Amino acid sequence: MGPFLETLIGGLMSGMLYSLIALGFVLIFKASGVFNFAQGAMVLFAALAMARFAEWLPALTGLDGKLVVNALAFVGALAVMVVVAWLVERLALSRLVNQEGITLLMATLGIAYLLEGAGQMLFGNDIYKIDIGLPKDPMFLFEQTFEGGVLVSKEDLYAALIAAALVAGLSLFFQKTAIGRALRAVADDHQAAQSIGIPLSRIWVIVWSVAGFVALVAGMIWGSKLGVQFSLSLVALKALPVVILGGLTSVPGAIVGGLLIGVGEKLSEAYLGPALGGGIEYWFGYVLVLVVLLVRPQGLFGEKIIDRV
Amino acid sequence: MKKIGGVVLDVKNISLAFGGVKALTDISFDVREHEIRAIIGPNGAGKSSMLNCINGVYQPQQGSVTLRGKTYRGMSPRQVAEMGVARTFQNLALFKGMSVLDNIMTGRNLRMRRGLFWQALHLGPARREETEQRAHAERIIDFLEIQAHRKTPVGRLPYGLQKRVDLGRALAMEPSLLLLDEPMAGMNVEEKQDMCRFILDVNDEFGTTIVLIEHDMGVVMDISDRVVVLDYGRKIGDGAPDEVRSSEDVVRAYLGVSQ
Amino acid sequence: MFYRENGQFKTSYAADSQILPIRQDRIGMALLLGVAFVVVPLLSSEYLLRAILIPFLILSLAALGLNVLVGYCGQISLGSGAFMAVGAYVAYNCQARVEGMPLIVALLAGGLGATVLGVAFGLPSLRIKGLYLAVATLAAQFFVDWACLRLKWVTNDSTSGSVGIAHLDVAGFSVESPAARYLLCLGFVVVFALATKNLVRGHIGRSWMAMRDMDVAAAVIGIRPMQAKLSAFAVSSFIIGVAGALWGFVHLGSWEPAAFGINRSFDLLFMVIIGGLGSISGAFFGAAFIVVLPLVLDKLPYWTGLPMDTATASHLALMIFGALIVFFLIKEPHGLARLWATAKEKLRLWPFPH
Amino acid sequence: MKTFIACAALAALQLFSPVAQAEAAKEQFFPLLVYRTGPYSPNGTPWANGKQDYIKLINARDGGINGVKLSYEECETGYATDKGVECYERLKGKGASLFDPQATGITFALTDKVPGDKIPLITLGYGLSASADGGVFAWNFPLMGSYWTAADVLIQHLGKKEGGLDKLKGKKIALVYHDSPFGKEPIPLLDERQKMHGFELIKIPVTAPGVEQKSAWLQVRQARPDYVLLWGWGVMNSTALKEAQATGYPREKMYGVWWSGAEPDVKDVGEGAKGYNALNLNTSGQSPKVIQDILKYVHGKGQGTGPRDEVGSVLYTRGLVIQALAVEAVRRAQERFGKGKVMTGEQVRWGLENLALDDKKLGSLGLTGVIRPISTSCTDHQGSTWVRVHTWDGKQWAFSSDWYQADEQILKPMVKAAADKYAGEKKITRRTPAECQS
Repeated sequence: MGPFLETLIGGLMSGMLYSLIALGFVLIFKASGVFNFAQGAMVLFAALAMARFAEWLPALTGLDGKLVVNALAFVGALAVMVVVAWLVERLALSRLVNQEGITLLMATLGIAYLLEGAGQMLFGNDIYKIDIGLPKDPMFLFEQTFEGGVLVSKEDLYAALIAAALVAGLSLFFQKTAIGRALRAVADDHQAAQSIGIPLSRIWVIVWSVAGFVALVAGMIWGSKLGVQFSLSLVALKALPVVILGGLTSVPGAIVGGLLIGVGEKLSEAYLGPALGGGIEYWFGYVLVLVVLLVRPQGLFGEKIIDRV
Repeated sequence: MKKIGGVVLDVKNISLAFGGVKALTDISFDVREHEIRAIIGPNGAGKSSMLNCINGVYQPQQGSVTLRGKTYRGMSPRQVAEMGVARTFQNLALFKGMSVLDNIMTGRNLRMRRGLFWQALHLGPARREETEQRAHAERIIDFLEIQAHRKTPVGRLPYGLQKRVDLGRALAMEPSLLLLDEPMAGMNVEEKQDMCRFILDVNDEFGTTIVLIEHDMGVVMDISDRVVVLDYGRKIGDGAPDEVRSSEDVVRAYLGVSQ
Repeated sequence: MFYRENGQFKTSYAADSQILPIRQDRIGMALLLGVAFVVVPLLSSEYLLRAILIPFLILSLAALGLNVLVGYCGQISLGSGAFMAVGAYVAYNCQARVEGMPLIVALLAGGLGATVLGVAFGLPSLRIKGLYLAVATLAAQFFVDWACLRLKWVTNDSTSGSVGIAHLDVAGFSVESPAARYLLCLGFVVVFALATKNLVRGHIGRSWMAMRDMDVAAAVIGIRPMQAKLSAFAVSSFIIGVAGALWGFVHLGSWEPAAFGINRSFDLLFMVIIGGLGSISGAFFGAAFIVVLPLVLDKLPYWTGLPMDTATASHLALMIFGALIVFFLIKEPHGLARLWATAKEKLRLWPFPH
Repeated sequence: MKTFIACAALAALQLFSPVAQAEAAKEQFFPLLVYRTGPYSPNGTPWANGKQDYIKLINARDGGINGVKLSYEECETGYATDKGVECYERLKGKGASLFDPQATGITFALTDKVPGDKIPLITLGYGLSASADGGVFAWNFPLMGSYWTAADVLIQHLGKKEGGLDKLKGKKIALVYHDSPFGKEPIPLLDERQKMHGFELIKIPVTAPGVEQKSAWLQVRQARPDYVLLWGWGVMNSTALKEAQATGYPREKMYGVWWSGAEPDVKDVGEGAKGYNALNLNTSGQSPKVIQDILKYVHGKGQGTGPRDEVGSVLYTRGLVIQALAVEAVRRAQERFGKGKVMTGEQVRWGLENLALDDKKLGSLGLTGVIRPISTSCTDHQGSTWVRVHTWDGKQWAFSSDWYQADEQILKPMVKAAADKYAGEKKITRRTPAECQS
């Protein structure tokens, strides 16, 4: 029982992070119909920016105090991501309107390479540290109930809480605020959006900035867990099945999908893994998605597709 | 004057719904050999859905379709096609990436049987088959007077011609029953006249039975033998053009609106 | 001026439907093949053959296969790397376990192996469409990566999980020398390119394109979605599988699953899209672009003359690579093949455009 | 568009013309396959810098080898096999006389190519364990140690801690390994040792590059092994340490291979990695003479490849040692084939097969204490493995054991068997002593 709970909780917590990254995908897809493979590169880029700013700031300004420095570094990195968003819209998206989905997807892969190269060139390609003071040591619950107790990594717990808060915040933002509704309007119908007098280009810049923000938070969390270096860009691959499982266009889908896959892969690894020789969480998410899609081709929360002729 | 034969297609109590939305409610009508049967009605009356039920694209929840004595519900489009039903589409459903010739050749696919192997070699049987079917496709191209555009990708053709190719693709199947979904939508007068001519020719040269959805009342009244009127997925009129024209409901529901 | 079709009239449908209707094109193709088969092996350096031409040929073959699926049948696949891997490992097992298995047979067997997997992962395409399918195909990618590492019999119980092959020979002739390896690949490429061309201009090809352009209409005409899609998956993965086998046998000689990772899949998709969806020549243009460009970019420090350390150079290369991809997708979404076609159109009228 | 094509064409010319300036100018050319980018760059970079700095040192301090200047060119592989092959083909054409692929995958691919090209491969401390057998692997040189010797030494060390190998009976040892040929290599030897000593070996694979290890470490926590052997590279190592901390596994009980015990692996874990142990083939720190010379002759003149404080770090020194051995092989070859000449691949191989670095020689190279004496032969391409365990105290690495040596009794037969299997598959016939002299 103890081990099971541990795995379950561990899964939920990593799942929350998947949801966070998945959210980035969903936002962009809803608003611009682009399936953004660059999300992972954005995570790397943002994390690198923040880590390095946090390193440079004290050196340049003589500031100290972890909170201040981190806060400033965060803001700085956010600014960078907004610029990135603007450039992406200016240089790529605006020139690719109403291209095939696959073309757009490939374009974002190109953007991904661009960001990975630029990121490492500007900020270096060593391992860097983001220290937002997440506690590293675990805590143990129900030690009297189970022997050894149920281990919960405090770091993951806080990380999951941050992620959850952000996810909740963004969902609210999209449901309640005017700009949020506007963004949804674009998602549903571009003409409609323009008719309410919102220039598409600005919408896209905003959405990509929001995605950049999500990437930054994700990067910050993963960065403080793993250290900031190239491999961060690979976490996007973990989020892909989440997006699809939830159904490309659904924010709740991203959340539920994330948790499902997080828990699923950890449990499968722990209980099926040994039998199959281990390492199965590498593909579990994708195979799960494949199976679900066979039953619901539009994912769990996606809109049903009807062919009209 | 051509002679109308017995019933070929008999549609009984068809009901179709998407989720909660009712597209068709309890529709019944029949089509006779050689006749031109028009289906009219305002937008969203369920005309296209009706055709989709006939050729197996949609599966109606209730009712049945009887084609030449064979009753079916939930047959695959392929099976219907094999029974000699062809169809054109309201909002052009041509294969944009392909040339006019290829589009029409797809209409012959049902008749082409050579497998991957021979195809890959493109020798002997495969080659022979290709040329035979090509000859047939060419006849249709001549009939529709689009020889000049054989090799052009359909995407580049003017709208009117695309409609013709759409018809050509259907004719290539040598259908005994041809479903036309607004073949003249968005055409200018000359184009419409051409299209009418083709439809009539098909009808009496090849003896093809035709079911036709059309908005232009003038055309409908001129060329169709009998008319079904749909409104909000229900049948509100059925009969010869003049009867229909004079029917209260129809006038209220449809003609009144449009004229 | 010299590129004209005046006076070349087609008197039979057969003549009209041949692959290269214009005489000048036929001559050009003949010359090209002549150079490829005779001049190149004689003149080019070992580096050119081993490090550029052989990878180029093999990857064009793979791209050709992927183009059947993506370009002609409109089914996006991100799992090509997996199909290459299966091809390579099946071929390897045939060679390692069956005494005296001829090389060509082993390679083709690799293709068949990939076909089986391809059809299996093609089945979902009957229900799943577009991006959903694309991500679903990643399941193949990751699962195969894993299986090749994990299942001992796949690697014939090699302790490290890496496999290699003994020296190659075809019907007694050794294909060890770069030139021989090159010719082997070239042979495969030419044969498959021709076969594919024949398929796509026949009714099977038309059924693929019909599915791609308007699947409902295709069904109404009587094309079986299942048959069309699965045949596309089968043909595509067969070719990709053979390419994978060649990659392992002829190019690497010894490999581990990482050689067929997800980046390989992405690269192939790039080749197909930048080269031109739904065109045979596109596969070659695309492969050339993706294979040669990075090598060219590696040379940046030299011919910019700027002193640049390796890291900066390769980061810059990566950036330019990405930028160029975006650039091409913007400038010519239909790919280099279309660029080439339009160039020919112009040439056809030159110098009298009216 | 046009301009792009123009550039491409221009570059193509550059590209397709095989350059051979190396031989032309009387220089010994060293190709350097490196990865300064990608997931493994934090570890690849100091390694590459060490190699380059040593070449610069030899030129600056000694004016080359008996007057033969050393030249080099780097090629970025990004740890990818196909890129590595391309680099090999490219640099081969420039008169390369030996390669250090710096990656297990690339080593496998090149192992098939080098016999044809007659260029030796140095794979110091990595590559194919079986390739220590020079009779079959005529061109591979896993100098100083392979993964088998590493695993062997680790078990010896654990035995010592327990007070005798027999005490390992009934103990649980978990192997957390990089799921690739690199990570799988040690398994056969560990299985062997397991049979001998009756401990329980738990194998836990981690998918490359190793950023996802939560479930791996939950398994560790549930299995509660007495020791964890860490067989990682790059980001996998630091992640493993962090997950160990997050799941409360004591770092003192973790032992890494010599590729899992460098600064980049523990740097950003800091205190969290305190007590973690790993093998090390060489010293770290700036005290050795050779390091001092580099600081003086290379960094002192602003010629340094990397940052000054990186000099002498574990992987930097490893790179330096590899390059030093390469240089010595050339020097040895010159003694036979003519001083002051540029050596070919075959001649360098002879040098590698006749290395005899005793304490005196090492002293003259300033390598005293950095490595133990090493001598190779035509049949033994490895020389004996001398290795120590060092421990991270939260700030730096410090040696925590005496020198170990791998147990030949166990290794010899395994190497022989594996080599013969390989020879069988590849249809290779063992070299006769006669061939050794050529």
